[in-house]
Amino acid sequence: MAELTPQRLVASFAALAEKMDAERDTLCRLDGVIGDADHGIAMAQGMAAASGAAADLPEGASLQDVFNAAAKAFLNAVGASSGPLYATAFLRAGKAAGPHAAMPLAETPSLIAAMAEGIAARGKAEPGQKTMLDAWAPAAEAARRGDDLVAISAVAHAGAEATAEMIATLGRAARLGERSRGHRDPGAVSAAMIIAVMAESWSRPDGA
Amino acid sequence: MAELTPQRLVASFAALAEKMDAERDTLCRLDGVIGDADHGIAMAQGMAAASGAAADLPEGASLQDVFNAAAKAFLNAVGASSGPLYATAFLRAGKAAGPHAAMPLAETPSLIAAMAEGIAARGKAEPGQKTMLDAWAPAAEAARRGDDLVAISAVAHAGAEATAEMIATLGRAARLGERSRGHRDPGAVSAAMIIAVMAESWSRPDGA
Amino acid sequence: MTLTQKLINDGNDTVDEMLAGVMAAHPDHLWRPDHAPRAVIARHGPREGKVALVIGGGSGHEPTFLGFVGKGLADAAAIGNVFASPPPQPVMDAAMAAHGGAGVLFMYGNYAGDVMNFDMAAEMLEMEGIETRTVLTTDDIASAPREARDKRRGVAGNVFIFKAAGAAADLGLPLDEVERIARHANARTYTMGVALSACSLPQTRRPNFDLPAGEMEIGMGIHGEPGIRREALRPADAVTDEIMDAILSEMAAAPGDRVAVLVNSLGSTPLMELYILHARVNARLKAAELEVHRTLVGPYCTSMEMAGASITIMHLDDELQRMIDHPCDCAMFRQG
Amino acid sequence: MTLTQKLINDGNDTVDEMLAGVMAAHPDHLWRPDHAPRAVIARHGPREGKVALVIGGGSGHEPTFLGFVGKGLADAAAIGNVFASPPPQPVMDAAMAAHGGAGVLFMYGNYAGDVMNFDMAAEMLEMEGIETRTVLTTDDIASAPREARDKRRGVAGNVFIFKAAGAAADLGLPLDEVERIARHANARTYTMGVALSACSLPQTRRPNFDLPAGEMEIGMGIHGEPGIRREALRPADAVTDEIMDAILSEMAAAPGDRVAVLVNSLGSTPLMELYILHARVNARLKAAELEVHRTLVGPYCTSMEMAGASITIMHLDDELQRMIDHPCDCAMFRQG
Ligand SMILES: Nc1ncnc2c1ncn2[C@@H]1O[C@H](COP(=O)(O)OP(=O)(O)O)[C@@H](O)[C@H]1O
Ligand SMILES: Nc1ncnc2c1ncn2[C@@H]1O[C@H](COP(=O)(O)OP(=O)(O)O)[C@@H](O)[C@H]1O
Ligand SMILES: [Mg+2]
Ligand SMILES: [Mg+2]
Ligand SMILES: [Mg+2]
Ligand SMILES: [Mg+2]
Repeated sequence: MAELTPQRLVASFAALAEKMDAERDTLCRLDGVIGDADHGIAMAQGMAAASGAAADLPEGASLQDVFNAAAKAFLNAVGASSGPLYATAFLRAGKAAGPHAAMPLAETPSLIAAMAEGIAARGKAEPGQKTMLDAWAPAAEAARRGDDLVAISAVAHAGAEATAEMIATLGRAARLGERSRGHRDPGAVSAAMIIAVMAESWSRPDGA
Repeated sequence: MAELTPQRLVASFAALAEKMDAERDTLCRLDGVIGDADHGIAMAQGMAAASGAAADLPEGASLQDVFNAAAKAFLNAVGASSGPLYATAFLRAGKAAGPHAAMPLAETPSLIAAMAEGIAARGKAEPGQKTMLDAWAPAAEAARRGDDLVAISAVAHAGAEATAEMIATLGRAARLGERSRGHRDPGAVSAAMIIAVMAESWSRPDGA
Repeated sequence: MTLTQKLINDGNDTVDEMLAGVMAAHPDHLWRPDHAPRAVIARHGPREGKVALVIGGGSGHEPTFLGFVGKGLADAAAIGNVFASPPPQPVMDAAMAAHGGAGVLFMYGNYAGDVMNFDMAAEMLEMEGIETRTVLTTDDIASAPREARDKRRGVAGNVFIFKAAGAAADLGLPLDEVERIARHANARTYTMGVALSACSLPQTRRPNFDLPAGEMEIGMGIHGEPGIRREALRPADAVTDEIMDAILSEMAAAPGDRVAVLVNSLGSTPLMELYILHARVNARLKAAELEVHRTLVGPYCTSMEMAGASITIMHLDDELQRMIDHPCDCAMFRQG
Repeated sequence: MTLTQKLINDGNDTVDEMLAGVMAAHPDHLWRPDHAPRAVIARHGPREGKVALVIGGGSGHEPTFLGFVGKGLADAAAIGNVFASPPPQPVMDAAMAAHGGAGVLFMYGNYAGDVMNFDMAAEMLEMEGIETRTVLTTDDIASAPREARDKRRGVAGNVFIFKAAGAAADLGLPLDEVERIARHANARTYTMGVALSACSLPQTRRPNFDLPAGEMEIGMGIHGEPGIRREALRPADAVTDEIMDAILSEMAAAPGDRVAVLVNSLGSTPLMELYILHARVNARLKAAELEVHRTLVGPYCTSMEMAGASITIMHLDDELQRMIDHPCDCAMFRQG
């Protein structure tokens, strides 16, 4: 049976770091329209730090160790809004994965749900407020419904796209009111990207 | 015999103010290349003040009174390099014209010579240093030779054009060295314009 | 697209290199714990029995925040990346280095990121037995309606609000009192700004937003967050009048009341323009029969090289006047 | 062509409106004689028997010149139009209001226009029986070779040079001595700058010169006068090194010598970048085994909204150190 191992999770973080680096300027531009133009920088820096810390763990680290190291490194590298949100997300995923050396791939949707819970707990946002939760919450719901990673990722993507129609009531964009409409939330867009990378990384049975 | 009267001199200053206002941006651009981009502003402001002060003089003012009032007003409105130079020029022209109510037009070239002397005395420049003196000095020489106003104006224009080939050794542009070559000196260009306006204004026998 | 002209090295190193320069320039005012390079501590501020005032936030607003660390003002600041809240760690480091057993007051602008990070730090400090309070600044009247004051952003009014709290702490008042005065100061401080050009992050050197020449944005935030309206650039007096109308109407002061004034550059707007604005601000205050007790003009809370300015009015009472008059000695702000 | 974004009213009124704002903001520091709106006098500076230090020049460099009028520094300043020397009249007005029977020292940057106007004023003052001396500042080492020091421009080093002379006058030294110290201070002060973008005059709102994005001009003057070389924009450390190489080579200090440092913004370059430059300046001074006695970082001598910075090093000796340490209290610069 295909499994998520700590090595494989480390590779997932490397893929996340690569993706965020590639999308840095796109995310900054999105944030520039309704926020302060730095979301791409925060995500690229945070994931690079997370990936580095995960890779630096000694032999024998558990899945939870990997998530915890990533959480701490992301938070300390970034701060901002993304820092506490993703740090909490990773800590919750680590708790869900537990101090184990493997987890069946089929169970990995529970990690997505755990991350979403962490983000909701830390940010106290409600769906519909035009934040990253609008990608994470539907993804978590799909996960709890038993959807597979591909379907979860599609739902997250749709959630991010839907933020374009929302009026922000939380975060920097909240002061924009009507003017926030018509633009996707950068945090939701990066969230969909993250979920897509995880889905891709945890779908291949061979773990390559 | 056609004469330069105080009224006519007041009209000359009005024409000078109009010309400098029209050429303000051209002169600023020239000064921008090798100086601080304000020569057009100084000349427009200075001539406007000179013209206003000349026009405000009471009935019965002499030619010298007009020049003196123009000198003081130009200086106080402008400062800069142009202020002392043109103030001294006007004071010298006033001395040359004397406390009289008229001067034969045929003698007005002596006013140009007097102004050039004032500029040379105040600025202590030598011809060839790429300053307004490179228009004023040849004009004064032509005046002393007995050339008419049209010829004097042509010589001033040629002098201003020739500054393009000079390396500045005085004024703001002096620090440029070789890099000042290829650009006309703004003060020389405005000087040629001033001499042209005076020549035109003092050439028409009807004084219109 | 052309990159913004900046005198920097690697765009990712700007904050650390800046801090190195600040520490080299102001060794008599500031120090950093060895293990905490993003916590800046006042050399002569913290002391036993005194409430510690700890401020902080993203970089790029200098002299806010680190310039206001010093005797009589803030005891320490936690320094974030450009336009990014500091993580909890430097906030904790700053608090630990500054606290003198009488509790810690956190003060910073009301931004989601800052709230999350400072709150995490506060929770951890609580576990260490250190009592903390938090007062968010919300002086930007353009960022939410009057009824939703607690949703507003904190901007240049920080200077006066921090100053009042710093004075209270320096006078030895207990945590409850320092917190009360901080809230009181925030409630009576009103700011509104206008942006004339964009800033850009050192990492990208691309304009944070698009503001065509000939236009301005009224109410823009200090991170380039959109304001309330974009329109053709108007003369300084007209812009000042719009801002002063909004402030005076909300402030509702009585003739004879005293105020403190800050005319602040958002970055590249020079002193010449600030004083032109100030001439009008002063005329408007006179016309409203208000007494100007103190005036600051200059770059106090910036957005890197953004062009624009903000006007802050603090509505004084006897207590706030005493706090505003209290001396302070910081690397970038001194009084008395 | 697009016009520069400025918060002004009529472009011809900027200097008078700025002065109105300055006077409104700083009534405890500054006053103007009723008949002389372009002469700014220190409220607590001039006094009987003291040499009067009178500075001045064009506007657009704020806080230079008017910001340095105050007790312990300049007694008065004559204010010109933007980038234009004041005419003789305000220079005379400033001198008459400031002089205390011990003579007047004029100090200003070495520019043809200023020399002509101040000299005219000096001649007229002589006729009134007031003795004057003149010391031109020539600290811009990029503006002429070492052998032609007296042809160089005066730029940001003014701050230190004026400060030294102001201290000498405040200490009650006679005119000869104040003049000597002023010359000595000027001879030991070295500045070089770099411009990254143009400023523009308020009357035209058009860039004073053309500097394409991606390029910089080393040695540019504070009125946008061309410098010594235009080239691709380089990292902050490389730019600093070029400037420090030039200064250190000309200064020829011995290990252990003391210096004062000013890292100055030409306008829109923010504190973040200045401190990044300063980190390198400080490292270079350390490497040369020089002792930094005093450091200033900020906008001290600007060209409106020009982007760029300059570095000034004053090579101290015991006398200059005493003068630089002397307290001063100006509207825009305070020490001690
Ligand atoms: N309370 C919150 N809950 C969930 N997401 C939030 C919250 N506040 C902000 N966000 C998300 O954070 C994103 C911005 O992140 P980032 O740009 O990195 O931080 P900052 O706003 O501090 O600059 C927003 O697009 C939004 O999706
Ligand atoms: N010593 C001098 N003698 C004659 N002309 C001079 C002298 N110094 C400067 N000029 C002239 O002044 C012009 C610049 O005038 P302006 O721009 O009004 O003053 P500023 O140089 O003070 O900005 C130069 O182009 C030059 O022709
Ligand atoms: Mg952001
Ligand atoms: Mg000029
Ligand atoms: Mg941010
Ligand atoms: Mg000039």
